[in-house]
Amino acid sequence: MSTPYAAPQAAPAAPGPHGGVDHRPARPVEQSTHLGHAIASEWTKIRSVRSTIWTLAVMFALVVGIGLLTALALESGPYAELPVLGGGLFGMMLGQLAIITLGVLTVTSEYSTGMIRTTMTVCPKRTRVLTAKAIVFFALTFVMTLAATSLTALIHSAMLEGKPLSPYHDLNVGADPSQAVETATATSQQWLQATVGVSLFVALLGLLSLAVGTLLRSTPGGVTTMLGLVLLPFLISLFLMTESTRELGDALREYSMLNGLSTLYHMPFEFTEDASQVNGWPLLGLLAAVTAAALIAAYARISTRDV
Amino acid sequence: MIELDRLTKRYGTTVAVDQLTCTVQPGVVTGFLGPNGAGKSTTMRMMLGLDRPTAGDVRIDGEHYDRLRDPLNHIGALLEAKAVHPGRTAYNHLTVLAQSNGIPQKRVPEVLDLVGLGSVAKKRPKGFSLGMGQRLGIASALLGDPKILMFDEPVNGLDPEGIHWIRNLMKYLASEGKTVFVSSHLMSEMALTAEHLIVIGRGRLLADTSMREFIKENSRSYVRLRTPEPERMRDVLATAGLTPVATEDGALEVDSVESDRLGELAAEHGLVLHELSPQQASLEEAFMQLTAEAVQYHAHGTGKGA
Amino acid sequence: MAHTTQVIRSEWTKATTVRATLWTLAIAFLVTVVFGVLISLLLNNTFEDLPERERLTFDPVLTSFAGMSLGQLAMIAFGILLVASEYSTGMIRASLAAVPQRGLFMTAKLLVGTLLVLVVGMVTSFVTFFLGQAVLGDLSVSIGETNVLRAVIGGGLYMTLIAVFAMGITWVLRSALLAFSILVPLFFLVTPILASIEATRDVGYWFPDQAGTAIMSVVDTGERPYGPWGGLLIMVLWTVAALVAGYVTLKKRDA
Amino acid sequence: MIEAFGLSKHYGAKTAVYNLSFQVRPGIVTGFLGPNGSGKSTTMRMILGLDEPSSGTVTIGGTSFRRHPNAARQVGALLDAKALHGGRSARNHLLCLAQLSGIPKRRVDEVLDIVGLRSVAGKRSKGFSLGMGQRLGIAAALLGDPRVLLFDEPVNGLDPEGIRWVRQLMKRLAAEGRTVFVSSHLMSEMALTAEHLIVIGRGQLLADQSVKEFIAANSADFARVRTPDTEPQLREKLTAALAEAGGRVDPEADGALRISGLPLPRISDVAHAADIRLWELSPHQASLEEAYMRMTQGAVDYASTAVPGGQPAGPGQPPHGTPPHGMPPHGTAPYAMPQGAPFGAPAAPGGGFVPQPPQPPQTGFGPPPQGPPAAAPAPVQQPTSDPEDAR
Repeated sequence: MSTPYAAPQAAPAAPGPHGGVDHRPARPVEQSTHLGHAIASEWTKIRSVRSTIWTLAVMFALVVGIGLLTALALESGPYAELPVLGGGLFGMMLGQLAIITLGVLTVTSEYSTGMIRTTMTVCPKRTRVLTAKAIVFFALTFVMTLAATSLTALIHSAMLEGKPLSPYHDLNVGADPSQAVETATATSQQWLQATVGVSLFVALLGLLSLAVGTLLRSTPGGVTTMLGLVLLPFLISLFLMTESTRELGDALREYSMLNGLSTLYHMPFEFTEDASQVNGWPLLGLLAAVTAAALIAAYARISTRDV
Repeated sequence: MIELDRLTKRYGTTVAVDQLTCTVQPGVVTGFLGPNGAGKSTTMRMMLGLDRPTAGDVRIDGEHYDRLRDPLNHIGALLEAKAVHPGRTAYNHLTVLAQSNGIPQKRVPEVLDLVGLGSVAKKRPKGFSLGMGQRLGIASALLGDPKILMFDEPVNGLDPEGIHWIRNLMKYLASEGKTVFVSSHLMSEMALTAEHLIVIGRGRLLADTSMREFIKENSRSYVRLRTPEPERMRDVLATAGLTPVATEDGALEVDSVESDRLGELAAEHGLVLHELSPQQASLEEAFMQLTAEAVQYHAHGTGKGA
Repeated sequence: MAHTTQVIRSEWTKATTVRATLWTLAIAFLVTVVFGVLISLLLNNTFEDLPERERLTFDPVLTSFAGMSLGQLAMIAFGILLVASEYSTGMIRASLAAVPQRGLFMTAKLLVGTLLVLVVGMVTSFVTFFLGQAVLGDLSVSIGETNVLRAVIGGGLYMTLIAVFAMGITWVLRSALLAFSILVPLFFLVTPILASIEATRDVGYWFPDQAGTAIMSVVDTGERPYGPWGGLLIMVLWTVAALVAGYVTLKKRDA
Repeated sequence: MIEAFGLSKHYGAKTAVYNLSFQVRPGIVTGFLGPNGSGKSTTMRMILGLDEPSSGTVTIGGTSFRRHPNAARQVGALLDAKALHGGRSARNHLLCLAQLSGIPKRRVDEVLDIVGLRSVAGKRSKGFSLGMGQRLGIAAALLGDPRVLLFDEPVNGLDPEGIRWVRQLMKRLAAEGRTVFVSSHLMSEMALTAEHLIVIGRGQLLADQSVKEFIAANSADFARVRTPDTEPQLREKLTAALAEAGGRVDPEADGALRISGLPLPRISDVAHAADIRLWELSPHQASLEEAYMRMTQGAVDYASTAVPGGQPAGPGQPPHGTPPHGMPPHGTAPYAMPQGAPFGAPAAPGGGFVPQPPQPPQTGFGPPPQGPPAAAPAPVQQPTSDPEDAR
């Protein structure tokens, strides 16, 4: 070609330590891979990026920190204004935003960086990759939120249990705290919902975000959609207070994600007289169903669309 | 003209550019070479006032960059292809830059046509390929019709047609008396484009010389001979005090001699020549020689195991 | 000076040739007006149901501005995008190569950005006021009444300042994602919560958005330690501080 | 072995790739060339199962990519250097890919060594230069020790040392019996690396042949001859003698002659017979670039305006002086070769390369520069530039 004289460099470089085919390092040949490989891979992916660690740390700090502040504020009052473990809600309202962001980012960062092409060329079984992502993400966020909610619940129960119930909760009791007959306690059902229930709820919300991220492939798009999904029904319901629209407003409020979370803390938006009837599990089930539907759509999307 | 005077940049304890002193002259294409991590980009960024020198000075036509009023009329630079808002059309992108430097609006369609983007002027660069982005970058460098042009890896992403075009463009700009400063890793490209070379390694100046000199000094040059009577040729050469080396394909290679003299020798002795070609090493080879120990990320000589 | 006008003109083109920025302004306008009208409508219909205390302190002007709490998010988005897009796209290098005087560059961008949000903010404020009052019917006030004009102009200023504050913060953070994830929760969740919880109210009142809101109310509830102009001044101070920090970052750091 | 059969891809109404059939064989480096927008990337993506072909099939070792039980052990690919998360360290990036295909962890350090990134393995790739990113991408491609390798613009961003390394790496991989498929815009690199070429333009196959054949079919060789400077009349004499012998003689700027249509020994004989001494007689092969440019002219999407005073983009400008020796010679062929363009039809508006007559200078909005700086523009068409003729 054009540089015929480039003789010196035309000679191949000195053969390296491993010269040819035969010197390939002997190692067990694995014919095919399975989900376990993909899970290991996704675990490496998620833990090797600082933003994951930061986001989870922020979530943890928000939940526990705000939980502690709430407990301090509540402790100073004469009565137990909220269910004993209910104060965890405020931290988790913010904390869930971190999980949503993380859920969206887990998928969309692959698209925005181009990593997805590398991943898909290494493992063309796209559904397997998505499954592994979902499993790893769900497990990680569940464990992290469970740690945060449990710690918060312990703090609250230690600081607030035994406070007299507010007289407003029981009209028979006078204004004098000392006359209150009932003190605040947390039932085992309340414990279960405020820890495991809330953690499942938030981890599912994260999983939903992951599915939405897969569908939209855009970080701002995914986060905005999820924020809208979480906040808008409740906000809109506030504007539907007129007679004609009140029913719709109530339904929106009742089924809003914020109410789902709130109910698990035994503080549903619709005040009920009988606290024992408050049950967060149905709304959690609803979220699980929505998440499952979104995941199915995500599977369909990822396996048919060009990367 | 770009003058660097003991230009230095440190990031913490690492010295990216170390006391670099040199001048880029107008009228020729000056190539700027160095291995990865040699400090080329940092140097170019300091020239444009994007990074601040830790010490030393760089002047554009005698002025500090940030003293230039309308700098695009003095110096145009292509630093990276996609320094563009993906949502702003190519036309508007150039308009923004033109307005900031008081360049007439009609110049915008002119440069767009010049780089071959006229047909996509109203499209948003979101969908541009790397090559198109590069062309847009080149268009913005040419916008102010500056006397000094700086290109960092201009052929990146361009297709062969584009590569050919930018090569001729740079030569033309230099022939118009402009200062053209080009960095590239592609030695074969550089060899076709640049006349003068500035080579740095580990932030220091390694060479500031003409292309010809550079190749001559850093590699072997020889003449290749081919003749039906190689034995007699050897004798003739030996008598003249020259030692030819035979190559596998039957040619003779003679070091450190001009082809002119060999032609005369052959004619004198009535020798028929089937080839008499002066050979020079490639720029790549010369560059390798010079920068051998200034390379940072040394790959292993083998792709084995692979 | 000719040079300055050139740079301003260039920044003007920059701001007006990207759809995202224009959209955020349009959204700020729409959201504020629509929500303001809706809430006014709602209150007009349910006024009789309100508790006595709330009826007595009813502020028709502030009510018509209710949509601003959402609309301001779009204004913040505008401020962030205007600045952060320079960094995320790499355009900052082209810009600084064209205008190496960084102070001038920032000033021009700031002027253009401020002008745009001021105009949109004022228009939004007046439109939402008049539409809101129209809907409020008997409860409405006219622009001529005491403090009302001040509140309406204040609404425009508030929207302007919140966007400029966001610009300043973004010059420091140099990333849209960072700026969004700090400013949006801050103004959408943290300060409203702080200002509505008894224990933290005194702290919450000193945040820029909470302080700035004071200018938009006609009825002084006496809860705050400063008056309407005092509140606006606090917000201006925050904004100036953010801009100074932004300028120092721009000046000091390599692009 | 990669086999494409009748491969097509449409995006809406736009056809990116049309009815493409080819084979990439093991044991040699196969270059994949084409102008921007010719469908190279789309083809690569279809080979790798990232895009689904609209019709046709493409298989690797007889199986379509997405059906491979463990694709990474079969196929390694470098698509673009920065297709990775910037916040992850190089080692972790490779580790997660290794785990995904069940490759032992120590292989990660092996490939890091091979590409020379061991020392920065723990650093986040965000701070990597393009060249380092490229090395990391190559490391990922080598991870599974695959039999088939695809590289898209592998030398992008690499420094000269890295370029040379990649070149040798690819040759070695091919020598080991692997299938190596490389796309690149850098003709000089390709000429040094590839043995076989697949050229596409506007989504269709233009050529599938060895580099040697490709150059031979698409360009002309010539000889460069210099006579003693001291005796100018010898030059005239030689010109006449060679013309008589059937050669085509063009003067070069430094006083040398460019002769096409005669083999070197014949030139030597003619000179000898005419009693002319030669100071230089060098063979010049046309470059791959030149051959490529002639073949693909019709298929270029974003053609630049002619360089002012220079020539329309295309090979064949007279040198501005003595070119450094041994650079790809300035082709004898002008650009607007009708037969060079497989898509003879006039280019679509906004698209295709349209042969352009020399244009008035266009840079600068001041007074137009005085005339072209270099030699007069070459005629747009030269009758003798037919490749067969020149041979």
